[in-house]
Amino acid sequence: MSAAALVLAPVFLPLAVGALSAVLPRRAAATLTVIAAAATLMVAVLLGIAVLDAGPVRLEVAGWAPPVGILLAADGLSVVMIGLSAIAVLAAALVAAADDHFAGGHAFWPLVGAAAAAVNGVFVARDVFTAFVLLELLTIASVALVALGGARSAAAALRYLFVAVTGSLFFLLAVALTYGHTGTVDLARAAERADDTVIVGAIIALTVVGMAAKTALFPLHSWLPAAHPAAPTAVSALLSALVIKASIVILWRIVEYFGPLTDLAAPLATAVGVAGAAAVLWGGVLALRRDRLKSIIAYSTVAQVGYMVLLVPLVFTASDPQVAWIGGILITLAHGVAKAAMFLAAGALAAAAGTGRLDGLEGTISRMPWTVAAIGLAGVSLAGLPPTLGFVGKWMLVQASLDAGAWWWLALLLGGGLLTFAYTARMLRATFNPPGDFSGARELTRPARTVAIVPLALAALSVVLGLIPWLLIDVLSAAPMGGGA
Amino acid sequence: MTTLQLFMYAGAFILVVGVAATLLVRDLIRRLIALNVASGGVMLLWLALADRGDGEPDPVPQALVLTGIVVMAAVTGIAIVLARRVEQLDDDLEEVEQ
Amino acid sequence: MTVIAFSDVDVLDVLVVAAVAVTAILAIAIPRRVGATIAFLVFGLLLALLWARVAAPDVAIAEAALGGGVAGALLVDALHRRQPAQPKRDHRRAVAITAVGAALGAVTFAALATVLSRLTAEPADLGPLALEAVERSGVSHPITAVLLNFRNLDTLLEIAVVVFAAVGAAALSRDRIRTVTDPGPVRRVIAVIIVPALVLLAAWLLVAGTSEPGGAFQAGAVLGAALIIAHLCGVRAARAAGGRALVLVVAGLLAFILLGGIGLAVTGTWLALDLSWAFAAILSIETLLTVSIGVALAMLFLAAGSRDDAAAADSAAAAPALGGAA
Amino acid sequence: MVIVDVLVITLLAAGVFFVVAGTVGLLRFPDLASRLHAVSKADVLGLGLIATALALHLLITEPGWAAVGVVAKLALIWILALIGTAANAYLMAGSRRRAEVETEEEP
Repeated sequence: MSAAALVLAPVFLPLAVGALSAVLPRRAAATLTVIAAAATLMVAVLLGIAVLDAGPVRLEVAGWAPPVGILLAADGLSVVMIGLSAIAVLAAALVAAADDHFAGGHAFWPLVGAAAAAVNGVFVARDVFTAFVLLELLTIASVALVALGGARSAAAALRYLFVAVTGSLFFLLAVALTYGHTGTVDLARAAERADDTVIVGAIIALTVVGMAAKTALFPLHSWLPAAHPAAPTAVSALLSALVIKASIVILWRIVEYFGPLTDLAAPLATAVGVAGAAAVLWGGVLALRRDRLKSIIAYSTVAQVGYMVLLVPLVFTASDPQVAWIGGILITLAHGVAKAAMFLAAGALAAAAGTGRLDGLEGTISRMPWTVAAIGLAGVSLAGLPPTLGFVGKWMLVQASLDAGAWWWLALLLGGGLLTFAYTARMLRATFNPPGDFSGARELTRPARTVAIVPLALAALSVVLGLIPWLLIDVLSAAPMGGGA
Repeated sequence: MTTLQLFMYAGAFILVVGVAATLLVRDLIRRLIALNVASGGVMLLWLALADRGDGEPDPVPQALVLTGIVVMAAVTGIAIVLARRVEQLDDDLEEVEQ
Repeated sequence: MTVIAFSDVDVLDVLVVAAVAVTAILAIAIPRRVGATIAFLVFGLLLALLWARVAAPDVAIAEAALGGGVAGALLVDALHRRQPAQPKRDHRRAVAITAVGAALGAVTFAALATVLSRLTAEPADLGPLALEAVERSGVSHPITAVLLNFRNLDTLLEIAVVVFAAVGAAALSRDRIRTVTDPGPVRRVIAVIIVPALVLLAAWLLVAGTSEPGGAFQAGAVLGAALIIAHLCGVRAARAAGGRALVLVVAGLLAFILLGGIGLAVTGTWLALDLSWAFAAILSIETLLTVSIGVALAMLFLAAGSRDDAAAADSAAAAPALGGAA
Repeated sequence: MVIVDVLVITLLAAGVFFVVAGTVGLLRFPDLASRLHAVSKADVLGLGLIATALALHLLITEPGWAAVGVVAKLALIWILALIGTAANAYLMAGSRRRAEVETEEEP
């Protein structure tokens, strides 16, 4: 079996396990899900080695080459994102297996399998129509997962569905234009043939709007702070850490392939950058003003999405776009790991204290110091402070901004970091004992041990990856973005 | 203007009408109808593009449209399940308040 | 764009397109659900007519079975429920919103039309390439070749969409699926006549799909309709199968993935079919997919179905508890 | 030939008339019972007349077994429509009747 066969494994493995989980008892479903996530991580490592060895790994599905068939390819971006998905699913599954309350019901297991398969598929897709179907699979799975949060979550789930499907329709229109103009839905082939600057500009613009809606990029973000906190804790973690990354990656891919072909791309990219900047500030300020843990963390995601799209304007202006690409990808990875840690830790705290309100958390730190520490460490990574992965990503984006002479992005990167620091500190402070009370005698329902360990392990991972970022940077540099697959 | 151009512009028009209504209408079922109308517009655009020229139409976009229709049916199904839950909750809460 | 000359355009086409556009506007503009739903059903019917005009009979059948059939049934079923009173919006504000929406829509349409006018009228070269490859696919109908061979990954993922939609819907409406206990004589007769006829039609669409319009989706939609009717008519077998429905639904998806694995083992590529057994593989996987799609669509419909009065009374009784929990 | 054409056109016109009449009845009649009455009877009759016209036309212009097959399909379509319409009308009327009985009992 060649390395090419590995490209579809991260799709079929979770999909098969998801389908089986629908009819298997809970314990078996949980075990299989954990095994599949671990195996996906192995596949990511193997694919990473193959990419380091010989560049992108291509797979012509069913033996048909484009334009008749579908091409998938794994490059550095695919490999690290599949790795992130495996880790996020593994973490969420472990927590959900330890305490059913965090899963929201048996349907969690099949739906998580479907969501994991869909995001992994997006990471390797090089065919725009296949990407559309994957996005729809992801939408169905995520919407149903949100609705597992009980009767009250249905309204948030439905709102999410309308936004997500409308976003998909914009993308489907972009796909139709791609086919109409170039006669193919294969990305590389389409980019080779596209020569009309207006049509290509429209393709990019439609993708930007559609994916901005699905990713919750300001000003299309308002569904996210409703949907993500309404879901069960393990689902909230997956949605923020993983699901929004799929639409980001599609946006990146379209910019990667079509961006250089049209003069309209630069102004569009600037617009994306401005929206990202507004997201960083708006999300940060609103996160500071919320008084529920999950709501703060959801607004933090709104802010962090701003960083993830910041690479879009930078790759057009920086003299070495690779620095902007890698910086943006690393900051996205860092967000995935840190946000999963934060949501899982917050869920554990809220379950122990019996409330997610900040004013009900007093004294939790003396009973659950490690869970609070996980929130703190994750916050450090999100704020982009050393020695975390978030710092490495932010540092590279700073370099790219300086390189492009765009000091205003620099100011934004630093200002946003301060806001992140502020709302993290606010969460931590809420867990302290009341002034003058050193007894720490508050009685809590202590969660299962796994529930405490997993967020801490994730937070530790953002530090470890921050110390050895060359591991990721090497894989990402092995197949430069924009170099084609 | 050819027939196919007519179909293409009609598809774009229906899409715009549907998306606008999806964003503006509040009633859940009507919103869902608007979304389905919008998707019908995109499908019309696709099929018009597939049938350019005099020969046999391109089977690939036709297959893609089939896929799109099935996906929309699934989306519609789950949306109605959710809409029912939302409205039941609203009704039940109303009754509690009375 | 210069002056629009309708000389090349068939008058009938213009009429049908105008009718489609008008029903689309009605479907979104009629404030009451009943009217909007009826307009939407007419819209779907007219669309099916257009699909026939653009030489897409497969899509026309699917539209009739799915768009008009199952989606229509879902919407009509939703009409049983009382439309919640909309919070009274200031009339002036409503007019303003509509006006802004119409203006933005007009601008968007103008921009989109400008982009579309730049597309060439030349057909894409993909068509001839795909048609030429059909003879190496194992089936003679081009669309089935695309769906089950060239781009079978898309189809597998699409089945996954339907399967997981059914899984999600079932999870969100557990214990609420109504059972019909006393169907009465008329429904019993319907069940005896219509259900076998529909099952036969589904089988025909399935087998015919390898050489002419039809295939697993259309057959699945028809089978779904048959199952829904069987359930509503109180057919005992349909009720008994309820518990195992999920098994049938996921079986199709798992079999498809397994086929992908067989392709990998035999030919070295995921989902690849060897020409010597491609026909057999396509027909058997389509059969399983038909069952999968049919049962999944029936599950979606039944999960979305309105509750009967007894259940409504139960929920009214349970409401205080629910309000307390929320 | 001409006689057959005249017959076919007459049948078609009559069919269209009944379908239109049924639709007008559906839209204009005051209550469910009369609407059902209009649509379930006139529509099926109209469809039957149109199907007969088509069958006749086909059998005269292209005689042969293929035509017989198509005529059989047309007959099947009409019979299924007949069953479907009748059953629908019965179920709708029954459901309305039950709803009325319940509202009468309630207050």
